[in-house]
Amino acid sequence: MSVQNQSLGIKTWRRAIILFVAIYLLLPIAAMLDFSTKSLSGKRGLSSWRAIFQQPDLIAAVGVSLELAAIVVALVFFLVVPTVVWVHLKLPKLRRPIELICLLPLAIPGIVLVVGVASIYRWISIHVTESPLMLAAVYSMLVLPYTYRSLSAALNSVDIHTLAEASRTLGASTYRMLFGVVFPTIRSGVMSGAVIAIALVLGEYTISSILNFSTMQVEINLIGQTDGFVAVAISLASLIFVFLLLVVIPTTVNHRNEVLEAEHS
Amino acid sequence: MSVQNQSLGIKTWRRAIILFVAIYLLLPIAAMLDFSTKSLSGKRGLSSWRAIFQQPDLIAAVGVSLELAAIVVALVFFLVVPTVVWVHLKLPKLRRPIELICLLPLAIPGIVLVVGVASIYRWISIHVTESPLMLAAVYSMLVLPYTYRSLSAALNSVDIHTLAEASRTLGASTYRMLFGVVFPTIRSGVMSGAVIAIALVLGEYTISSILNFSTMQVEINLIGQTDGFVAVAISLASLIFVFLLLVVIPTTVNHRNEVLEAEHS
Amino acid sequence: MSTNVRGSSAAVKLIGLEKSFGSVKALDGLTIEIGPGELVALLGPSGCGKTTALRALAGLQNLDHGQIFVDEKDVTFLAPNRRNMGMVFQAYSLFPHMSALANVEYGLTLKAHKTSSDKRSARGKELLDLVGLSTHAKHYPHQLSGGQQQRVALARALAISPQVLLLDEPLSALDAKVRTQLRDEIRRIQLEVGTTTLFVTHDQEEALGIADRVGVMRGGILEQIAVPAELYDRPASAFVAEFVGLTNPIRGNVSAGFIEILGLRVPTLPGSISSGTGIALVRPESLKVEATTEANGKVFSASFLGASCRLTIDLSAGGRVVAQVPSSDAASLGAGASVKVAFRSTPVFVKAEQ
Amino acid sequence: MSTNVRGSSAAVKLIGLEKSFGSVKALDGLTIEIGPGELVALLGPSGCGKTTALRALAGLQNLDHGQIFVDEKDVTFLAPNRRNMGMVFQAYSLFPHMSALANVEYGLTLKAHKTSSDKRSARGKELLDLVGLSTHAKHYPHQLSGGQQQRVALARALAISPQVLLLDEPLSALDAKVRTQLRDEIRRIQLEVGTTTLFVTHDQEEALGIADRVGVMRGGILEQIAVPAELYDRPASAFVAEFVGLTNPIRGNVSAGFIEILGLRVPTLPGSISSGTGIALVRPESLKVEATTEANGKVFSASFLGASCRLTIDLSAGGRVVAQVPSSDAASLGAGASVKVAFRSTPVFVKAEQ
Repeated sequence: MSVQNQSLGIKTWRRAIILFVAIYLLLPIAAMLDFSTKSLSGKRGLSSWRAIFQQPDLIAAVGVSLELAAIVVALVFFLVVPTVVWVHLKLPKLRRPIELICLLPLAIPGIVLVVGVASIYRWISIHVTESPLMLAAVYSMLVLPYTYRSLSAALNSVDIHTLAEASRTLGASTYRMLFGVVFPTIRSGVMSGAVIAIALVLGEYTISSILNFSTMQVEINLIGQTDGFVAVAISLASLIFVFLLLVVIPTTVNHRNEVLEAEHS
Repeated sequence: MSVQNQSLGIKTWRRAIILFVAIYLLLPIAAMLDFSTKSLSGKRGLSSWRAIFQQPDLIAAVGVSLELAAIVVALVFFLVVPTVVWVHLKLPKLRRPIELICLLPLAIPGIVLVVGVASIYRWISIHVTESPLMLAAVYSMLVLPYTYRSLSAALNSVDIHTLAEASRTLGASTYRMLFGVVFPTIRSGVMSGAVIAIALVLGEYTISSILNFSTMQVEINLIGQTDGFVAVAISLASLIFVFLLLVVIPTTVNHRNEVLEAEHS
Repeated sequence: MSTNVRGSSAAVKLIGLEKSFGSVKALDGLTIEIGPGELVALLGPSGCGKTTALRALAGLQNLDHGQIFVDEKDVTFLAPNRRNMGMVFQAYSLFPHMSALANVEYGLTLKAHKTSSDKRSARGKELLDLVGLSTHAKHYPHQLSGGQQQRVALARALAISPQVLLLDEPLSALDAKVRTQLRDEIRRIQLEVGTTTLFVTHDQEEALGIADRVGVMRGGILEQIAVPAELYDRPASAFVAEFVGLTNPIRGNVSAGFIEILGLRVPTLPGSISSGTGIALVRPESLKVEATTEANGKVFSASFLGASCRLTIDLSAGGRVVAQVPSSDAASLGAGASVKVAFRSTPVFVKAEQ
Repeated sequence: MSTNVRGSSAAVKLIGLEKSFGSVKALDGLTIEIGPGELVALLGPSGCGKTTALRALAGLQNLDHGQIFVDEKDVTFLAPNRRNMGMVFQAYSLFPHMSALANVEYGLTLKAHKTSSDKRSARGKELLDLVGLSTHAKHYPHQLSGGQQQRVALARALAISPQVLLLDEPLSALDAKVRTQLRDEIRRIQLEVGTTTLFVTHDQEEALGIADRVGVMRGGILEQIAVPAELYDRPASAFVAEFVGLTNPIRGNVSAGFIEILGLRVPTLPGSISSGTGIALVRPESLKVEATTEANGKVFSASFLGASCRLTIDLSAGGRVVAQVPSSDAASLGAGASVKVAFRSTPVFVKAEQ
């Protein structure tokens, strides 16, 4: 309860926590690194890492996963963002229902969704298209809760309604209001929504596996069943990739924004 | 922007949205119900539903899943709740680091986690224990972000620090403060955290499948590969179960609280 | 002050405004005229329709009936971005991704008020100067205090040289001390710039302190509109008397335009009841308090207000009244003192007993 | 009032309190004595240490040095649940899962104040009655307004018959009108119950209006502690003069305990500078304003405050002053009027020029 106790204990605790996080995060990664540089013969080397690039199926699968991620992000930008903004601005009474819809996919286990409606998807893939577009549609539904949350958080952290009205009274057309005030204000939310969407798409396994799409995670698991060393190397590589995506990109984007704003002022 | 436009358009929109939600939710469920009451011979009947209870493997798997859910909920109650409360009350400066740790599992795709550290788990399962306890440990890590969020939301929606101090100045011991004021205040958050944990454990497929645990979802998928009709029936049953869990239990609990509180006053 | 900050002064007429939300009448035939350069405050409890009226004038609120004229031009159906009105909101209306200066210049970058880059920059700096924030031009909203943000919002609203300035409870989110300072500042700037202004508030002290005229609203209509002193001294209804300033309810017999209270015959204001027993609504400063042996009351507590002192007095006849006396007279009137309470014979409003 | 609500009145001594947070000294040797039944307000800007002092008295804050006595008993190292002090927090301190009555009774269910169920219920109702909420006993906190919640919090704090009542900015989260009402109510209840009270606030109006004595804090020390009128009329430092009430800074020559301002020789207060050019800190109500042809200023704006009127006057010699005059004298002093500003010759505090 007392601040003195806090200030006495806090340094010790902070160090303990940082140590714990470091072990929690780095131990498995170190183990993975160690494992992936071994081979069956017991010799150390980068052969497993080199083998990544000798897997044509994997390269193709990474391509599919990136394609999927791009499509999902595009859907987020062109469908989710305008819808959420429009609901916040014009139909505030619909915010609760829309929020519920967007959070539904969280409540339904992926496997139930897939097994239950797999027949419909199979029908589509046979009669309409076999392209990843179909999987992208499923994914865009699955990422909805996360993208919605980050957009909604960005919209709630400012009084978007008042900002919109302020720009209207100052003479802005609807177009200038949206592109000059609303979108720039929630840019960070849009970015983090997109980043989460990419991370989720690149990490998803269950649905693509059951629907027989050869995505990155499906390939990693396949390879893992034949060559554990290469599979661990790939896992580590994708972990690093996702880490870069989650940490480096947002930082860079924020930095760029600040530079832009500094120039503007 | 104008309230008049809103009130004019809102009813139409509300109806459209409700209709859309109904179709979105009910169409696949209706399709599943339709499909599960058919059989290969084309005749309608509850044979697929009856078959659920004739699958000894499935019954066992449901038992395993429920056992897992119980262990995970116990871990949430006895480890996560006290930790989060204690950090909120005593070490507010550690809230950000703890929050980051609790959200980490969100950032790491399950498959990466499993493939990467599978060797450790396999070693444990061979040399230490093969019981679901091990899987429960992994799950409790995976549900951490969700349980943490709902607890944290409950703690943030009240000024828990002031409530604690108020009860102290009124003469409460630490024990009375925790059990008389703090825990009752965040009860709804603890409950929803537990419910989410159960839903996630019952719905999880990837990790249990790869680690060769025979949980409910793994069995459903297995059965789905041999008998689609039964699999869909089971999916529907588990969907209904999860729905009951997410909607009915919280409502009942809240109702009971109100009755208790009314009696108290 | 330099004359180049002076804006235009338009006359505003709101005629018979009506607006319902569901079954609630927010505006029920509101008519107000505001003269060129005048500052009118609309005062009332929440839900009285004052904000709806302001938003209707801004074009942010459609009406069911009624007309709005600015300098004889009917703007009732004009879009908000074509009305040339500057508006200051309750709080947090600055664009968070723009610096203070960029916020102020924003209106001038738009078609409606398109200005060359040089002039725009000069105008922006001039207005930041006017609100005393020329050193904060490059700060972002999150780097400014609440009071500073509202100053920038005021500068932004004035930058487009609006015909009418609209202030929607601009002080309600601020601290007591900042609120008083900024209120005086807003009045200073409004007088210097000369823009016709509508100020909406639920705080009677704020309304009386800033406005040329104050309109008291209730249930979508105007109960009374008058200069502050008249509203305070000659309220037209019990609602106005009780909403504006403090009153002591004192019971007495009413007849022929007078009421008998505290042993005096006091004239009643128009609108009061004309006979029977009534409740006179007496201002604390209308009561005279003397320390004397012929006491009719005893001081329960004394509250120091600076220039004056507020005494809570238990009357021997029963009941409690609050009197406000100059601090210089209050030295002998501490808690427990026996006092005689009398009345300065100013007209009072008398309402019926419930 | 019924005597059964009267609680105990303890004398409180805080002696040489010291407390640092990192390199910041929150308390730097604070010493205050509070008499039995007295209400002392601690006033100061945020960060002055006033809240730290209150929390130290409550036992919620450990100290680096210093001692705390309640009725001659050293409580410095007593846990907060053994101090028998009732505390009202800034806001939202009611237990959300309990009704108003259950909140009030809470302290009496605990070991420290264990009371039989019947007595507890009677005491709870008595205290809800005292704060005027007997009809809201079964309401939950979320069903109560901010002002009602703070009343319940007050009842809860008083239920345990505390030796000392601690009020930590209990009004700061409330609306202006509710704030004034509840302030008067708190004072009324405190006088009736007679509990020794420490009230912490950053609002000088609140402190002056409620307290027997007001202590002004700055940087962890007490600048001055005095009854409200003395603090206001005879500030011991420029900080106190400027923090408590409004002042006009007027430049003049100082010599031999006098300063020349507005053509008058005015006595200076102890602590003022004794020679050279200084800035007199003049209260608005110490200025006399007359409409006359021998004018030395012109009214820029007039702000109606009810009983009085605040005039902003541009002096012909340059500069702007604010004067406060009774509303009855202000009719002829509207904006634009030529006026003569003079000074009631009360002593002023004079600070050095920067």
